[in-house]
Amino acid sequence: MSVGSFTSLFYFDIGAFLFFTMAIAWRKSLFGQVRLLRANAIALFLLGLLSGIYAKDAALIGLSIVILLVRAYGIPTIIARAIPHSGDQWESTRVVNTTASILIVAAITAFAYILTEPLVALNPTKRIASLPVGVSALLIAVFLIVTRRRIATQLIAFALFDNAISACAFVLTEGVPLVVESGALLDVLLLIFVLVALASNMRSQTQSMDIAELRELHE
Amino acid sequence: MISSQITNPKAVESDQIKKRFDPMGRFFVIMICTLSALVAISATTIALLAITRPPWHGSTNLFLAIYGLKLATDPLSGVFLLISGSLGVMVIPHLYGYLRRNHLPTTTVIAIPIFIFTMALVPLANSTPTFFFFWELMALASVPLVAAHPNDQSGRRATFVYLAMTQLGAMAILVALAIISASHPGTPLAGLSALSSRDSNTLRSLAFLLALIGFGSKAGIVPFHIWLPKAHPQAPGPASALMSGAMVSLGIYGIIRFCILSLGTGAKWWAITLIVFGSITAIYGILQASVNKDLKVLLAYSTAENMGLALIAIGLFQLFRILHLPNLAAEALGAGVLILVAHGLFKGLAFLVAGSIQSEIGITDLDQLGGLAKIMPVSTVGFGIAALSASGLPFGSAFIGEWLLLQTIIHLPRDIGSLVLIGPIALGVVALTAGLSVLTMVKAFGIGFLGTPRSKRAGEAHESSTTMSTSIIALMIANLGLAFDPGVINFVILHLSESISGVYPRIALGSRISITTTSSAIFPSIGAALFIVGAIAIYLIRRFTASKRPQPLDEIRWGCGAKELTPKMQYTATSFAEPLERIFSDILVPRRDIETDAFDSLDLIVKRIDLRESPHDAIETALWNRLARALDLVASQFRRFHNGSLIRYLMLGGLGFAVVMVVTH
Amino acid sequence: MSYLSLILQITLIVVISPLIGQLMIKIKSKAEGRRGPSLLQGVRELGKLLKKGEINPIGTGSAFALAPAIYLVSTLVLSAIIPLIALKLPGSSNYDLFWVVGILLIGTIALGLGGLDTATAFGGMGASRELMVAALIEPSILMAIYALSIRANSSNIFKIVHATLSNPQQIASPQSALALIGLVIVVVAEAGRIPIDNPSTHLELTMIHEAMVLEVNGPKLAMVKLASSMRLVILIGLVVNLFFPIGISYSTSSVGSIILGIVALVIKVSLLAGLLAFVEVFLAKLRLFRVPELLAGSFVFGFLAVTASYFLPVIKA
Amino acid sequence: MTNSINQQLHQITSGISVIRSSEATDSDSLLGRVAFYLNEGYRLSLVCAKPLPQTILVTYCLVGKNPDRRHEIQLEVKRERPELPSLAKISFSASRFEREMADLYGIIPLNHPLPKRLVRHGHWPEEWYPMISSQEKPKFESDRQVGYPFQEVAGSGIYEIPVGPIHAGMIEPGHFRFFALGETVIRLRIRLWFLHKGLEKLFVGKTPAEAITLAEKISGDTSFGHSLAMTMAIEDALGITVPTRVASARAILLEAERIYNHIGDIGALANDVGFSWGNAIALDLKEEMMRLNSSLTQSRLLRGTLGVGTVKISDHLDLIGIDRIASKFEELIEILTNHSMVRDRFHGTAILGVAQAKEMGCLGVVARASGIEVDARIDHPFMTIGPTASTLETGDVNSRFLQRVNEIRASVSYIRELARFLRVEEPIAQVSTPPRESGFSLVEGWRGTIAHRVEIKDGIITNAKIVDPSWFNWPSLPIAMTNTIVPDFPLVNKSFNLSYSGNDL
Repeated sequence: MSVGSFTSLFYFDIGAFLFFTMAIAWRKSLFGQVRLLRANAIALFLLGLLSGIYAKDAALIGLSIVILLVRAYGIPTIIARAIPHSGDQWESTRVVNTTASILIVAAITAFAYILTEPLVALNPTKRIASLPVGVSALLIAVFLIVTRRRIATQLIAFALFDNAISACAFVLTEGVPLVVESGALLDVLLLIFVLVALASNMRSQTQSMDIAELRELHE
Repeated sequence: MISSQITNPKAVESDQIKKRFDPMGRFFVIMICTLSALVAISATTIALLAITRPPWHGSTNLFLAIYGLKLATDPLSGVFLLISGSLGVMVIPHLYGYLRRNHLPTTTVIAIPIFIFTMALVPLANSTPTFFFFWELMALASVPLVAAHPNDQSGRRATFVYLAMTQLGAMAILVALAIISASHPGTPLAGLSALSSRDSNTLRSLAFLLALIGFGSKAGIVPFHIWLPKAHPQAPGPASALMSGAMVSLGIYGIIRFCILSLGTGAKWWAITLIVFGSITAIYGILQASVNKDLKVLLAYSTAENMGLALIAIGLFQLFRILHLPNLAAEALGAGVLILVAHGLFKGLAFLVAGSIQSEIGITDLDQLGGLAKIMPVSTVGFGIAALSASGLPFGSAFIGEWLLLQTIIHLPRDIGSLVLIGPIALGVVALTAGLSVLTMVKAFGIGFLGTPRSKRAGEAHESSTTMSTSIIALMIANLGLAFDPGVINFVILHLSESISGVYPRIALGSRISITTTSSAIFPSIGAALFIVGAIAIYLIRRFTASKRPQPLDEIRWGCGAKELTPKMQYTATSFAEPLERIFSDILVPRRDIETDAFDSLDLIVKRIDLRESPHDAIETALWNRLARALDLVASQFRRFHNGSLIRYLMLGGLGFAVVMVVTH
Repeated sequence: MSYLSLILQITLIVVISPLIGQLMIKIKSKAEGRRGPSLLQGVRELGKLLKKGEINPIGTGSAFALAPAIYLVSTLVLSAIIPLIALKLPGSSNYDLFWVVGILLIGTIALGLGGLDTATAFGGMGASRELMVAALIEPSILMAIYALSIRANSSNIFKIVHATLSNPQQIASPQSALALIGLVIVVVAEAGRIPIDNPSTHLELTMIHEAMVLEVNGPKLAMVKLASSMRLVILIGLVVNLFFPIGISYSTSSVGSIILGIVALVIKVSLLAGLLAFVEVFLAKLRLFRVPELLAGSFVFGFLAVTASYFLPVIKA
Repeated sequence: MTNSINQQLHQITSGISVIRSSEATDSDSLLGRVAFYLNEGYRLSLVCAKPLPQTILVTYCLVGKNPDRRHEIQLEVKRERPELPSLAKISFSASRFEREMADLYGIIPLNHPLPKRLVRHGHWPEEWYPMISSQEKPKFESDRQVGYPFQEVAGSGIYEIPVGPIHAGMIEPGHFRFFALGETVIRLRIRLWFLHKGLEKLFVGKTPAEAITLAEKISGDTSFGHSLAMTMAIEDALGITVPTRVASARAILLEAERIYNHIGDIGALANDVGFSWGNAIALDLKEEMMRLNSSLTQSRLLRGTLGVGTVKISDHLDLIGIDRIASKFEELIEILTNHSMVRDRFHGTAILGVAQAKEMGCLGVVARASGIEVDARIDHPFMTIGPTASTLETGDVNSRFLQRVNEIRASVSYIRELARFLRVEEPIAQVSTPPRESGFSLVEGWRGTIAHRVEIKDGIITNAKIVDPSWFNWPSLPIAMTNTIVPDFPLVNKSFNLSYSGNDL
């Protein structure tokens, strides 16, 4: 694989990664969000795979396959369980409305460029140039955690946050040490289990997780 | 002399009758107009000389005992003198017609020539005291223009707000000037440039901010814009035209002269501050314009929008100077100047038409106008051209300036780091502004001039007098001239840019406008020619096929089977604004109140519904009213020290001025 | 020869646009399991309208009378100033993309003013909605132009297409992809297709474009209908040539290359139009106040395209 | 005057009985009597008038559920000065019946808060009342334009959108006047009754068989519902009890009508949000259902099947066909409910609150979508088994859509249950109680509860009153539209899908 085509593919893939992240901020259907999370994780997997093939690093390829299994299959499947299958599967209420969310996401991206400028300037390689994309995915995930009310979306945002960290790692280095990565994975899994338990607990206590839903009506 | 804010129709009616029978003396009006014309013509002449000839300066000790009166010309002052002078010349016939038809307080009428005179002197001032003297004089001369309806509550309030903002601005300018001249006593303004960079940065930054506030309040920069929508509906049409087209631009002159040239290159954040304020002003101004339904208020907000755009251009100019990109800087300055020149022409035209409507109908509320196209054809075409220009569309005079601004933005160099983000952000602002101004102008033109009259008085109106139409036609020609051949002011851009940046901009202005290094070009005449060819083709086809069709019929409009459509069934200006109010509700914070008188508790059998929609300025409500209340609280402690008289305020201002002068000397 | 190709280009657009419009209807019908009208139905309808006598609604003025003509002329002008079949047309060095957008808006405005001039609720309502969409599209469309012009260092539309053609690898970049998505949304909105507007509805209260022209009849309606379908074809043609200018004629000197340009354009436009129609089947119309969400989305795509163009290094293969 | 209340038990079908009672009262105690029954949980389902030589006899039909109770209050007003006290204070629906009677019979409701004309056309002569005058038809001046006095919304910036009576779509005449501010509807006013057919008068003088056929034309899409209601009213008057087999066949056909209309509505809802694919599927299904109807009754619209005490139905009920339709229908619903754009248009649009719906006396799908349990199949049954009851709470377009979905599902399983009664062999219909002067019936048509009341003398109908559920539901549409946006109106209107023809008799 030539440098040019590797970089081009790498950019595309990380662009797709960012696209799916942003689309989660847009989408209202919770199952749709989970699907986007899967797509996001697949983009992450491809990021690792590409780097692995380019660097001819078998460990990296192996790591990306682990990512595919855990992040694209495992975690989304668990999160999907937290969504009430019979009740409301839509995220109608948001602290920030959709249009504003979209524009804020754009602002976050711009901010990520400013934030990472000194880092990129330190080592201006072509791959590092896409660091802002990873950082903006990170910030978007934080934004989602802060502004979303549904537990499921918060879980998704959390998983997204984790994916973004990995993406940044792929951009910055040739891949993270396997141990660190697996440790992080376990952490996240643990947390998600806790949150799922919390969510189902909450659901049983209060029938509706989204009481303020009626406010949307006069829009 | 009727303001749109008067709600009692009977009062309006009797006022109308009184106005018709109580015109001002012919001799007096002729005298005033001649005087104004003389001032305007000489201002224009001096402007042309100032731009093309080498700088001139002179001084006299006649007026100000301490420093003497110092005057000078350079291309920058020439540009602004040209804007006010040429607009003044074109406005005079309308002024004559307006004064012949409407009764105004004598002070207001006398203030007009003085106002034009002082506007001409401000850019000519060559020392800080001289400048401040003329600036204050201009501010004071403009107050009686706003106070044209002293008996009306909203008129008094407008005058008060205008006076307050003017004096607030003047105070800020005073301190800024004091700081500037303290470090360089006696230096002429034209020579101040780049001298100040050795001064302390904190002090310079303070001076920059104060000057920005002071001049920004004159230019209607948000949040200091609140006087614009209040003062303009009060002032007579021609005076509004001058205030909006020329005086407001002098605020930008002040920013260029002091914030950029006198204070030296400055820090990057200065430039960013200018761009941010410009962006906020442009978007907030056009948003308010798009939701307001009074024609003059709408135009006033649109003035703020245009000043915001000009400020963006000036901010880019400053930024490029700091980044040592003289060519781009020259382009940005050229864009800013073109925006200001075009704004003077189209806003002057729009306000003159609004003045004609004010004079002939007495209402400027769009929801009570309509159908003027059939009864006021000249004014309608005039407003159409003004609206086309204000929308920033091809074939309008503002397009060139906005296009140059966009070109400046998209040719940002790649190697300036995160600053490059200014490009997409500024472009987004300019684009949103352009889009909304299209909507605003279509609303103003479509609701106000097309369709059928929404009120009896609008239906009974006539075209304004020939003299008034003369001004409108002159400005129409000027606008079209600038739109199709901006080459007429090419020399302005060239001289200005050479005198400020020392380089010629790469803009080639002519009937073909291009940026020489980038192969971006537009050619309005070719576009117009294509339109004409297309129109002829369609006309010919229609003529050719007409014989094959049945004769055209006149039929009533589609009313879904109902026989008549009433004027209430046409769209209103408030309605046009409503979707935007919804979309931008976070910024505009709309207020609506529905009162229902129902027979039962569930509103099933309703006897009466009343809706009250109150457009308001969210910034005014949130910021200034709160500030005013807080001040009021403080002021109540000191109430016995002053009685609110104008003279005492001015005396205080003068005292402060004298103190600062003595201290800094 | 270059004037001939200009005339060819305009004629081509006039001729194919009713067919393309009908093709979209046909594809939609087929996808829904209906047979759909013949491809020539659009032409027949235009012919029928042209034969009809005009009805002048009482109370309307010259704005109403002129609006359809200005709309059509602006569209004809559009078809003369963008590179559809050839890279060199008379005056092509003056055709800036911002200018093109302005011409597009002039047509919209003319129709909006015509709607307001009818002094009916529908005319005004349609005008208000159309202009609201137009005003909110403006940032997206200019941002997409910005992204494209960085590539060519010029906003001249012919130069942009030329730059793409001479360096096709640039297309395969995230910034191009983002700009493309943004522009496609813009095209859908500008042409009044689902999910923004439903061109096939007859419910006067939900219409945008059709409400504006409710009073327009006879030959004038033919003008509006023709111009609307031309605008769709022009916009689609513009997008395909900005991103996939394959087949466009480099010069206007050879007849063969012009014919190739024509064939390529027809194929490309039919494909994209067909794709749009097919996707439409699975979409519903957005609630009016959700439209800004979509347009904000397209703005963000343009914004990201611009930032990506600045920050991602240029890749040269 | 003292009220003497007669009470009796009556059988509709073998095994199903109702308690009916009646009383006569005077204008002083009318308000009190009606208020008493309303407090008892009855609702006003029908008010009719009958001109007699000296007086006009006004009958208020109140119905209660659990058990099925029907009570009639009768009041005589003088021919020369017809007046009665308005019940507007206690019943919104009464206020509208009063306006109708004022227009058609000239009975003046005293103290009515809104005594505007309702049914009356602007060009009818002043003193001419179509239901009363025995004189010749007056000459109508077709050119006389009398605008309907809509209550305007005051305030600057409001504009009016006049829509109808001629619409772009092929629907019946109705004028909608929107008082709007931009896209927001401040108030909607509806003017219906553009085509007064004089239908109630047409029934007079008909034989029962003719009346049943005529009733099919009351509202084309409710052919079976209305003719069943007419049949049952006649049977009620004649004291006829029908066997369970006939009743179950009737119930099946009623559900068949419900299914094809609801499917059509669901498709139309999809179409109104621009989702034409959904509509295409629904139209396909509707066609299939109508063919099934045709195989059952020789009529796609289920016409010509009913007679007094009988019903004509094919022996073979195609349950497999119904199952096929049901499974295809589930696929359609899967598509529609998972489509985020469709969901966005439906969800939260035009909410009809429970309190308002209740006060207006809403019926059928509209009422049940707003959480009101009202269903004649359960409250006033004519079949021993009823369908599963279901209501939703929100009252928006989405719940009216889902309510239709749920009802189709319930109908399908109800038909399966009913099918076994078809094979029950029983004697033919018989006269079980002595014939009376009047008959009254309540039938849950697909829109809601249809009420018919007939009077029969010597085998000839002497008076008829028809109340389509749309009569009660029309006023709720403007209430739901308040503060909704203008472009959502077609969708909202379709979610109510009220009958013009059934309303404008």
